[in-house]
Amino acid sequence: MDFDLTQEQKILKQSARDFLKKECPPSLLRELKSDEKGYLPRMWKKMAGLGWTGVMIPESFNGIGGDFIELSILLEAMGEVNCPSPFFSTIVLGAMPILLAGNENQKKALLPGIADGNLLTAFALTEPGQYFDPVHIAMEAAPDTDGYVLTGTKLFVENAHVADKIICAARTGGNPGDKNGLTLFIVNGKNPGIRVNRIQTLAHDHQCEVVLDHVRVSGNDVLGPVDGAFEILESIQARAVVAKCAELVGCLQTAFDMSVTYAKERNQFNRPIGSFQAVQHHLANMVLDVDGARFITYQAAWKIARDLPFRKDASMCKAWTGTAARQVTTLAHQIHGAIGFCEEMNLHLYYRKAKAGEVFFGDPAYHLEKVAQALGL
Amino acid sequence: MDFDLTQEQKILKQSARDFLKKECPPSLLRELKSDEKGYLPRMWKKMAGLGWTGVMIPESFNGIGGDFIELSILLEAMGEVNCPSPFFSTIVLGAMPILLAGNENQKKALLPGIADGNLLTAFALTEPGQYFDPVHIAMEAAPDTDGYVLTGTKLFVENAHVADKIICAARTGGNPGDKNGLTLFIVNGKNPGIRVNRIQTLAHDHQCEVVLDHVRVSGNDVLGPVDGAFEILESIQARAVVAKCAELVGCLQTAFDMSVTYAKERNQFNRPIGSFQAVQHHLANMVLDVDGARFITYQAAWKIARDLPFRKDASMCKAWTGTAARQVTTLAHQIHGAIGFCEEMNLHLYYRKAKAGEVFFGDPAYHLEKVAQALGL
Amino acid sequence: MEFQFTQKQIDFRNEVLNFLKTELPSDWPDRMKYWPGGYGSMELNEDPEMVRTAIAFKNKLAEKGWLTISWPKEYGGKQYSYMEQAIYEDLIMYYKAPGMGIATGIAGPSILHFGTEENKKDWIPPIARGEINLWLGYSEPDAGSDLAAMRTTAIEDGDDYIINGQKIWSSAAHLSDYAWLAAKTDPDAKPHKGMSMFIVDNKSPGVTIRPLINILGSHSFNEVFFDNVRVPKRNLIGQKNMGFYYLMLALDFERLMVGIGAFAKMLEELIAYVKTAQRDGRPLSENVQVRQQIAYLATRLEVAYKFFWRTADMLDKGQQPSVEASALKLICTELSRKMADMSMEIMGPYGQLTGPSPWTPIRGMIPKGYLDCISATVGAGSSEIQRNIVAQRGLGLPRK
Amino acid sequence: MEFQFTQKQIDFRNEVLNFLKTELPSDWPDRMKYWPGGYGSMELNEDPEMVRTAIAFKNKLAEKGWLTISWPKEYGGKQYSYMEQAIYEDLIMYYKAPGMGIATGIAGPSILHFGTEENKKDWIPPIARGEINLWLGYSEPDAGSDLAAMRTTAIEDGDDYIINGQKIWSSAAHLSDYAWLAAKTDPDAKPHKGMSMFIVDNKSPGVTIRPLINILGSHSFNEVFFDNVRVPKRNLIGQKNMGFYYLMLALDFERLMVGIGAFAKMLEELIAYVKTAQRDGRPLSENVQVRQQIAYLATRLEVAYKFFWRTADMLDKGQQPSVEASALKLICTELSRKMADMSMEIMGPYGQLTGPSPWTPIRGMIPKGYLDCISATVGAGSSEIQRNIVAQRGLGLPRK
Repeated sequence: MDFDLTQEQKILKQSARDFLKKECPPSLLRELKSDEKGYLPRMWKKMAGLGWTGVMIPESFNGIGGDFIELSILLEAMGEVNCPSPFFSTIVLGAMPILLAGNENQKKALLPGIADGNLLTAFALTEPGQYFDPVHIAMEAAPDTDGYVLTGTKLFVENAHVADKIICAARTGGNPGDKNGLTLFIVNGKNPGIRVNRIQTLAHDHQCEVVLDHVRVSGNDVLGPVDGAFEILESIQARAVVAKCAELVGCLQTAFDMSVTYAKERNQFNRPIGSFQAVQHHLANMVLDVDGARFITYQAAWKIARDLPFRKDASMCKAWTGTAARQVTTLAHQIHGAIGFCEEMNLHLYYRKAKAGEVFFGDPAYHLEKVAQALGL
Repeated sequence: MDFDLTQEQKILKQSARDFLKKECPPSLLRELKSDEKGYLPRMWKKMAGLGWTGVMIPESFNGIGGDFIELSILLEAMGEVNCPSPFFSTIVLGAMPILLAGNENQKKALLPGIADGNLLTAFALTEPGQYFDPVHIAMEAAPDTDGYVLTGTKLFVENAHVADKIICAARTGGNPGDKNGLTLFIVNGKNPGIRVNRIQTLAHDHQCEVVLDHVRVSGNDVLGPVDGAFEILESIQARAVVAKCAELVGCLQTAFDMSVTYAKERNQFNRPIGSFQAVQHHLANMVLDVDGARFITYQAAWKIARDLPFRKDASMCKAWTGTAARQVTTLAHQIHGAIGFCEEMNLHLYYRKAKAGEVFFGDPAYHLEKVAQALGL
Repeated sequence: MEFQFTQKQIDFRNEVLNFLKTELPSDWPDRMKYWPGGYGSMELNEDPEMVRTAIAFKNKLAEKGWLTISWPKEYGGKQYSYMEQAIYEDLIMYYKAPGMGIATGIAGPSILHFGTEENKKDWIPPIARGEINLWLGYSEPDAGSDLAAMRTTAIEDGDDYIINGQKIWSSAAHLSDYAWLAAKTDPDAKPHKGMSMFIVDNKSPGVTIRPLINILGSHSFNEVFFDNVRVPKRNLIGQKNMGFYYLMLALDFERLMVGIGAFAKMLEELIAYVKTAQRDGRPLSENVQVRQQIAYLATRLEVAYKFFWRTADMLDKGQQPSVEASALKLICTELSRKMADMSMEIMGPYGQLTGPSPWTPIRGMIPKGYLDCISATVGAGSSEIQRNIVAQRGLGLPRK
Repeated sequence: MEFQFTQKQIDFRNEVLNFLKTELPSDWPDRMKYWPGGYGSMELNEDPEMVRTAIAFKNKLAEKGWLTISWPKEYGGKQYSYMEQAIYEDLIMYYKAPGMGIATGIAGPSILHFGTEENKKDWIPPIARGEINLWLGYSEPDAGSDLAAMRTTAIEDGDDYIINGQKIWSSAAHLSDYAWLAAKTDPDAKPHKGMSMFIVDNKSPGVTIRPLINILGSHSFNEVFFDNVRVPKRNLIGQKNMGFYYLMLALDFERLMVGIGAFAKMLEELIAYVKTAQRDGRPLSENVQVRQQIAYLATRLEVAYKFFWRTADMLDKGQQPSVEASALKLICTELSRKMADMSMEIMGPYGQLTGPSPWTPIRGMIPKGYLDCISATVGAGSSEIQRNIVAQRGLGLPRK
């Protein structure tokens, strides 16, 4: 057992922090909230130059290799500054599904572009009225000569407005509620049958409604087995959840650090507010939440990196970290008082991101239910 | 709106407190925990002499009349000192069901005895494996010439070991889960087919297992309509819950008062522990719980007294007060520290009673579900 | 012991109810973005049509005499009991109607209690007619929870006072005409012995109002700077150096301003929503956890109402509701947070949606509330301060 | 970054596991009434057969060298790493086995670090052989959270110290041979500069041990009175007046003593119970809220384990786990409360049953736990004290 990063991992973390400190002030999230793209292409290029976009991709596909811990370290650093970028939607929700389920042709066609930072992807799962469980997917993928025709609406598709490819889950068989009959498709983001509408969200995170109107997809663009995507979706979901928690760990650490600093500096009643027991106890409770989130997240990331069973860990990780995210950012605001309620302060950006992270791919209650199943209940 | 007791009610409360202060130290609960009867017949006689046993019973049946508010005032006073007595099982769970569902003969036969303090009753509802909802009752009441034969086991029957009459719910029709087919019986407590085993409980409250082995009950001892007891049971349950909350209000008030006193008197780090913000905030949170419990309980009692619809109020009252009971007594222990962990201190007796009250006739989750139903969900 | 209104109160309640239903556009409550307990979007509107509606409505309230419902009859008030004020406040907040303000709710009653005859002549008539609005000039950058740390000074100079300093979190200062200002008139005295209250015209030379945009994106707060602002001495309210005392006693007038009706309205909307919305093909209302959460909120609100009526009852009996009023504030603002948290949980991913869309639940109110509730537990005395008050002033626990 | 044991650690773990399975009666854990985190029934037994089993087992542990697992080899110890101690502690607590004590866990290591050569010669061999038991003489009636308020004095008199005073909450003092006693040797000095540590024979004239029956009905604590008790000077441990310093540093030896394995065991029992028990004719495990509660407890326990291993990791690296160790204590004792609360909720009315009966779930452990968990959050530094430590010592927040 060694809870510390290795020397190499420490260097990666520090270099990521140095880069982001220079390139990405936490306020960038706010500045880009109504931006057409929602990210800075110049910064994205630099990230690609540093090899970040290739972190999970083997060298044979232009990537730099790297494992899930390294991915988590990068995500944590981005979480620390609320970095707005297509990293999560492209690497975690694009490269990873392709690595998990793609055939050799698909990998060759897509991974190098992702690794080079030239190809952006999005992941289309949830449909209107649906919450977290993919079994309820209803979107029809009707068979057609040499392919399928997709029709329906997807929600909460981050960065669909800039995506070159959209990985889309649809139903080739069975009915909503069935595990069988789900299939993943790699859809061209610029297909004329696709209408992308950006939706305003609490976290300014460029989520979209994606309406597919008779979109033809070739049989070559089926990702993984026809009718058999459920298991892959679960696997993607579990990995994505751990990756999101890594981002949240960074987010929470910053909100916590800001609170400690503020508690020491702000005076009321002729003493720092951090000398009041109520504030001290808030901060002590936050320590449990933040440290606990870090430990349990990196344990899950480590298990993924080592190819060990990790589903229960992933759900525990999301249940704990999702709850911690809300508690920590709420207490951070309570400690900051009125000043934190100002738009120009950055704290609320963390509060927003924390909430988005809490519901991403399953809220704590959803993942506790998965933990219960894993415990044999 | 007037949240204060009337002059008459204040006098009742004060006289009840005066009596109990003299006759019933809070430690009596502990002293009687292994007592054969579990109460002091001498004190019971005096209570009857004061008219307490007749509080809900009309004057025509030797009672003193009185309404649900007066009942609640007496119960609150008893709760303040953890008074061990057959009051609840006889008045709330005996006289009240008879008043609600009994025919004139039954009232004449039983109420005067209760009012005079000569007749004790118990109420047998729950069966092994069952939680709170009476629809799951399974005990068979098989029809027989001029009556029924009851066979089965009841649990959590308080004071069955001293009861002259046991009001017992059983099934004359339908299956467990059905609302129809339930019937209430007035069973002679000394019937040779009945075996009463006392069970040890957290709150030292003399609950019993009651095993009925082919117990014959005459048709005259059916209480209320055959097959139609469900509605009466719900009505009894809702009233019993409010009565229990009144008792809990007294219990919580004492635990709270003890904590305030202790926080002012106990010194650590050269100052009263009540000067520490953590302790102050515990106590402030307890104020919400205790005052809230009192307000919502007396509102429900008032509605019962005025014959207004009160089911939702009763469930809200139990949900709030049940939760408050646990929180207040837990915080009281936290404030008292190690000293509260000693058997000879009385605080744990309140902690025990609070827990028993929390689960009595439905825990907070059960009653929140009832509130949801009442809200049309 | 009595848990219902008198016939007179029931009649009054019906009168207010009918008035609100008649005089407000039926969709008014839906167009107001006020989250119960929050301070971030309280009664603020940039839509000119809504502003016009609000002014017209307020004029009618003034005609009815309801703007000054608590005031003595001789000053144009109704001299209604606290219980009636509570009934009025409850309904006004349920309908999110314009009609509660610093001028009629705090400044007016304070002047009537503590003001000089001149003060009354100057300010009572225009306030009673709803002609002027005031903003509350208490908080300063270093005096938030700790009002005694106030630094703004008002120094006598001939017939004037000269005011220097800065106020912050000044709700609606930019939409008001005058400041209801606390300033130190004796800078050397202990804070509670050297403070006075003034009414200061926003248009006075030297007053600069700078917007503070809050995290909902609304301009509700301001920073207000006073740079050698001259205020005529007749604008001093009551006695010099008695301001801290007035300010503390004026808290009584605010005790019922907890927005209780808005909680009831929001809960109703939430219940209506879960009755119709679906989750994964099943009615949301079938979900066990959703049912528990709604019932939990309804129960807490029921108890909060009890604290509300209890406070009115005590005030009417001439009792000082110190624990009770802080407990009322505490239970309401914590409910503001709980309601936002649980609503967000119920909405799941849909709770993220802030803009208009077919998938946005309850007009985007829920994520707005999730932001606004931050202000509930820190504004007007944080939850921590309320707990201190309950413990120290209410239970007599020692300060050290 | 590494989340698994080394091969050596795995082998050691298996060795301990096999030992426990072989040397303890298989129903031992079921017969122990210890609730995780609680102090009310820790390793106490009135059943003479169990006492004999416990003594025999402890002797075997001593033979193995595991009683002194952390000690240097020269003193008969194993000199194992903190991680190995943690592995050992985890399993011992999972099996609720006898084997952790004040003598080997606190007094022994303290003497090895701070004791004189004479101290070592006198006490290390019998402690290492498991021959003598010590009780912890820290708390006094007026010195609970605040150890500096200690009043017991030890005054030099010829070759002796004369001890006067009273200790309280003395766990198992009646079952032990000696006190590990803190007393003031310089009553006029500031507390942390005038305190010393002693070993005092229970049989010394003037020592009176009075039982304190706890709310579980067990005699676990005592009050101990010292009335002119003579203690030879060689029983002073280390330097005079250095006791407070020793006492604080000795905390390091206790950091892993949080009973973590007992939580895992209890959770397993709870899971096994809900898998078989019925509620209203349906398996309890189908209940949505029960599922959430069990999963919540399992998740918190997983995180608590991370804090546990993390603390061992830091100690092995020579780092000072101040925040982390207090956080570990805090998360474990709060989990003790949560586990009791949620278990009681799951059991519903059956949680009331304390005595043996066919309807009593899990041997009546749950209501026992509901009582015992009271001691978890107040014993050995209350949750409030732990939060103070995390905030002040860990985060550097000011005391005033």
